[in-house]
Amino acid sequence: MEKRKLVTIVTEENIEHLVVADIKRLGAHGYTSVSASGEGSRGTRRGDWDLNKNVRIEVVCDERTAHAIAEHLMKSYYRDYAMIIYFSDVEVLRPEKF
Amino acid sequence: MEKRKLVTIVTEENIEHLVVADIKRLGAHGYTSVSASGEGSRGTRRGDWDLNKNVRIEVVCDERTAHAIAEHLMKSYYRDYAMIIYFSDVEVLRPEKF
Amino acid sequence: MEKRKLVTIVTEENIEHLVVADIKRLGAHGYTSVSASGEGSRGTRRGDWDLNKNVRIEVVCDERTAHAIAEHLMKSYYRDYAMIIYFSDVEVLRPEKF
Amino acid sequence: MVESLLDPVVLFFLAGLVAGVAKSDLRLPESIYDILSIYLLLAIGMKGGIELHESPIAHVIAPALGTISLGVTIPFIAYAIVRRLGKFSRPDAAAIAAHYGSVSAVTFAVVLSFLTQLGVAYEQFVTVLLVLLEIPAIGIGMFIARWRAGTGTLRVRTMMHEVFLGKSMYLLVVGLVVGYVLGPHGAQPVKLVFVDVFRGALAFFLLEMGLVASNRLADLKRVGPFLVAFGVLMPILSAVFGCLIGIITGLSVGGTTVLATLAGSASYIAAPAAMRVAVPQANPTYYITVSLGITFPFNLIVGIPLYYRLALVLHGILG
Amino acid sequence: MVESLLDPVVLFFLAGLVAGVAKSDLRLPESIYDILSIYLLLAIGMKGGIELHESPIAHVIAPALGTISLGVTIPFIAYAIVRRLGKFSRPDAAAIAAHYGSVSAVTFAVVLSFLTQLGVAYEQFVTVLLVLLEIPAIGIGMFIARWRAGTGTLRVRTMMHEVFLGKSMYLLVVGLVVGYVLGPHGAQPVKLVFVDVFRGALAFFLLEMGLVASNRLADLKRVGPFLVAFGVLMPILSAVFGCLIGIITGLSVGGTTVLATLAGSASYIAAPAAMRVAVPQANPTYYITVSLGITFPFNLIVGIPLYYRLALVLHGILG
Amino acid sequence: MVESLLDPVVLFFLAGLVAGVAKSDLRLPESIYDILSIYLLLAIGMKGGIELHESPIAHVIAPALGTISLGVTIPFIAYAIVRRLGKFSRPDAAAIAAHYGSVSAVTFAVVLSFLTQLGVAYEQFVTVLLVLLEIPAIGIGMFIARWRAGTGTLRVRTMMHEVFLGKSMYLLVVGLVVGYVLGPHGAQPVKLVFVDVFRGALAFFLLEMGLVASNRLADLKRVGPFLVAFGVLMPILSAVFGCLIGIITGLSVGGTTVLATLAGSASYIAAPAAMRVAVPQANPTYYITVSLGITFPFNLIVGIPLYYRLALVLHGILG
Ligand SMILES: Nc1ncnc2c1ncn2[C@@H]1O[C@H](COP(=O)(O)O)[C@@H](O)[C@H]1O
Ligand SMILES: Nc1ncnc2c1ncn2[C@@H]1O[C@H](COP(=O)(O)O)[C@@H](O)[C@H]1O
Ligand SMILES: Nc1ncnc2c1ncn2[C@@H]1O[C@H](COP(=O)(O)O)[C@@H](O)[C@H]1O
Ligand code: NA
Ligand code: NA
Ligand code: NA
Repeated sequence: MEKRKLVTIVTEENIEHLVVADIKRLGAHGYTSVSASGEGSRGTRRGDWDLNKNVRIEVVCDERTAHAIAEHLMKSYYRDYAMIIYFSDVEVLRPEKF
Repeated sequence: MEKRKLVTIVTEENIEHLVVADIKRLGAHGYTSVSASGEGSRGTRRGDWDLNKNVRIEVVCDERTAHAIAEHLMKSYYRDYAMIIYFSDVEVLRPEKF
Repeated sequence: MEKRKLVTIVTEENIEHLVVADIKRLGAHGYTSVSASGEGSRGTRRGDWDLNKNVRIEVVCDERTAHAIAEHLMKSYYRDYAMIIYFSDVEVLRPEKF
Repeated sequence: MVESLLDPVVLFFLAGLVAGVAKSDLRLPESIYDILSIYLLLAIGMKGGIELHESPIAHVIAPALGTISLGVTIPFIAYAIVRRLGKFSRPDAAAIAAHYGSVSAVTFAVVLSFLTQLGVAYEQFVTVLLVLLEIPAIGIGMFIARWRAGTGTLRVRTMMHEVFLGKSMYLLVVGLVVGYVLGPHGAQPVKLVFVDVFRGALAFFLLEMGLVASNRLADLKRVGPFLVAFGVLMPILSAVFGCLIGIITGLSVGGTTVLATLAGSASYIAAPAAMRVAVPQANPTYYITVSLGITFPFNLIVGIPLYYRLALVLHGILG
Repeated sequence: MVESLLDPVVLFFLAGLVAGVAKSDLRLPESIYDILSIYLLLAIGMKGGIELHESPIAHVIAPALGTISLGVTIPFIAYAIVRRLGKFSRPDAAAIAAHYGSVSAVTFAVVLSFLTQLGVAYEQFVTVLLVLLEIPAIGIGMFIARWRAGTGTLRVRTMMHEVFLGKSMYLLVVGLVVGYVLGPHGAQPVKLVFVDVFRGALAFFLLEMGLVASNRLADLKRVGPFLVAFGVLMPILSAVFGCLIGIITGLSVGGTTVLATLAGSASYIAAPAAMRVAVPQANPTYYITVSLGITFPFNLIVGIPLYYRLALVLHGILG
Repeated sequence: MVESLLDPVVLFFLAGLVAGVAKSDLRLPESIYDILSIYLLLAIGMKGGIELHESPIAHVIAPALGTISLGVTIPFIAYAIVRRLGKFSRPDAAAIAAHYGSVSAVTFAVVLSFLTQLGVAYEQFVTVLLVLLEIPAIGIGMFIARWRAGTGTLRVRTMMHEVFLGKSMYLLVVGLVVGYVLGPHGAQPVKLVFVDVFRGALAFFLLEMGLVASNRLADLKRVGPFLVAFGVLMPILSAVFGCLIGIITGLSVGGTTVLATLAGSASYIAAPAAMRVAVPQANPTYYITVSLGITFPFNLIVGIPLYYRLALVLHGILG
């Protein structure tokens, strides 16, 4: 089993399409997204209304891509949008896939 | 990048408001929650009906807060509610946030 | 706190019942599942239609069970179904449960 | 019983029940459950409010007081039975008692549909009785739990909050107030959605409830024979009380049938949600299985026609 | 064709198709798809059941046998064409064959709406034919897959389960039985929701299906020219068979049009779900793209009016 | 004001508002919001399209030009007020300006319901005005943001995409086109769902919107007194412009009331979504709180009856 990085992004659903496009452009081979709600420094996002929904996006990729994604998202969205990013270590069975 | 703990809690949706209030009181700066279903020692929770829904709550925080949360939740809910808690290591870019 | 493995599986919702049955048969004591959408080598799965939904399944278990699950799922579904599996390390408070 | 089986609403329930028993992994998406349950509570309240608009308030006083007395009495009786005869723990007994003191709004809707089908009239203020019977029992269940089971973790404010601002109570009351303010004329523009569509939506919902209830049946062996019997006999006992109170407070045969059904029904939305938080030590498998897996189907299929006959007979004797 | 374009149901489908082509990231929430698809299947069944109530059962026998023979024959023909002419793998050919033997309930609903709009009568038991045609083809598809492709992983019991208790079959049958038991009179209280609302809900659903189908169009180049041609010609071939069987078994022009449309339609709910589990080696891009991306829109826009003319002409010659 | 409080639609909104204020954790599932918002936009478009079918196109030209001139002017005025008097940053002022130039389709639906209730006629092409007023303001908001705030990150193509293919614009236009093609006769089969059910569904949606709006009230102190005043006075100012343009371009009292309401309404679906992407530096708390938390309730409860009187009076003086 080989090591990869798992990048988890929680952000506003209305920019999901932008974030996903960025992720793919930066070299990720896939992503998984689920609807979420939550609370952070930008207030409560209960998901009960269009502009109030969060999305939780996960990307399994190599370390280099993980950093590229985080850097780009930070630069592009952190200031203006509700967003958090965190990394963890995962192991995968088909390293060529990620 | 700095290290933090990710606390993941899967429990009954009907106590989500109590658990979230506890989490915030114990010092977490945010949380993310998604609807879930599942199965454990307390039977199948298929999410098809009010009292049958699970919720999966994630908190990124420092180790101390993580332990405080886990201890409190264990003491308050483990005996009577469907609930699991697990911890993992994550890295974050803006440590001051968590 | 004791160490366990967290196995995360993202696959097609229409085989969720098969995968869950396998997981339980192989010794896991529980699982948690959430609806998801995503993109991978098998194209975009937007979740807007029966055969187009993903599910994200999480299992906390011991290392041995984790490997048994991964091996079995790989053998049975990887070729024909959209599926990824990855592992991470987690800590749990009630090791007897997992 | 035969007449109830020809009600579309009951047929759909049976279809769901059979589906669930035949193959437990068929499931409707949770959004259907969510939307229909909210719609039905609002619509039940609204229909009641519109009817209340035309009803002289004075008439409601005696039945209302009678209903409240039912709501206060039944939980204590149920508690005593489950605790003494059934030997269940105090929290379990208290939680079950709250369910049988409270009501099922869907069962209420089905009895109205049943009476309408038979052409039997009932008082226009019955929805008020539904609301009055929902609240006290849950409060009393919490009170018993506190008093007898010493579950001191929950503060009174939180408890009140759970009772009075719980989803189902809130939606019923919103509907009732809006319907009352508008009256039949003012409600005309929304009548199609909140009144005419109602029975079809109820039928659809009961398909889902049949599935949900059938999943509960798997737990029947876990709850044991005492609770199974309780789930059938307690409703009958409560319905007898309901009939008597109905007749004493001057309700018609239709109104008496409704009150008997309310008394005999067990909550499976408001009470479980409140009890889960207020009496965490109580095992939810017990109260959910018995109220949703036994009493709910029993009332729909057997109970309602039975209570109607009971009301007829007792009215003949006492009325 | 012009008449079909003025059917609101078809217009909404086109609107969805255009939206999808113009901008593929517009999407309706999955809850709309889930709720409407369940509602439509129930309502199609129910309408059929209510009509069946009034229909002498004897009349249904010949058409039913004819329909079953279609359901048994078409998959073998489709298999042979895709395998021999198209040179597709055995699992792919078997899976595609199951789709074309089976039916699309929504296409069925659209042909009924089309005939109603034109004022053409059809037999009251056509929904029975829908149910009869849905089942065997999927079973035969599984059988071919097993026999020719040696996909031995799935046990027979699981296969039967997928076929007979799959969501769409189950909902159709529940609706049919409930409608039949109730009949027109008993179904009165739920008629508004299950009958009157139907066409509006169908229109709404087709907006969503247009979006879903348009997303499939992106895969057209992946499936190649053979399957594209197959997606248009196979329905026409099957519809000709359907017409002949309809006339032979004594159906009216309307009923013949319905049977032709059923024969010509390809499943995109039941068959894909069953084939995905039963014949995992088959590439779903092939069968989903061809049935949902090509045949479904073709039938809605061009096929149905065409089959109606065909039925008219053949009835003139043979009837 | 009293008349608006007896509209079921407004009553449900108040019920939601009160629920939200009393207990902010009651929430309806997001699927209700999703489904109803999509349905309402389609139905608003469709009703407009059906009516337009019967309307001589020539009549729409003057009011359409007048409406576009409103759509172009109001954002600049709103920008100047928020920027100069309110001292807000350029991106904030540009984003708020876009909201007040654009429209709220639900407020539009409520004014039509209000006029229908009073029996006041209005021109059949008013939905065209809704569509015309939705687009330019958002474009102009983006333009101001670019020009004054130098937010150069977004490409023009993406901006156009957000404006013209945004969910709400797209659904309105689909409804309008389908309704127009079908006309009253062709739309008959779907009229029940898209026309008759509309007001009930709108009432249900407004319960949800009341809850959502009440959650915005928590942010009132964060936006400060200037924006609170702006949220009440800007709609009145715009409504006066709307009245004048309505009278000048020959609209009836009813049509003038509709145009005044459109001018006075602020977008809370299309504009926030577009501004969030196009002007990320603008603080969404400001524009969402003021448009959804203040202007929306104000218009529903006070504004619409006020604009109607205004239209009556100005028609008396100028008409
Ligand atoms: N400490 C945290 N742990 C987990 N999720 C968080 C945390 N902080 C923020 N979030 C999530 O990230 C979203 C955006 O965060 P923020 O930008 O801080 O408002 C929130 O709505 C939450 O869903
Ligand atoms: N081993 C496990 N792995 C993942 N999720 C689990 C596991 N055990 C329990 N869960 C989740 O936690 C919920 C409560 O667990 P329990 O208290 O064991 O019934 C279940 O409904 C599952 O969603
Ligand atoms: N690199 C990745 N990171 C996160 N999720 C992925 C990744 N690749 C695939 N997935 C998810 O796994 C599903 C199946 O993947 P695949 O078999 O590659 O199509 C996709 O639909 C995604 O939801
Ligand atoms: Na009761
Ligand atoms: Na076919
Ligand atoms: Na405006």
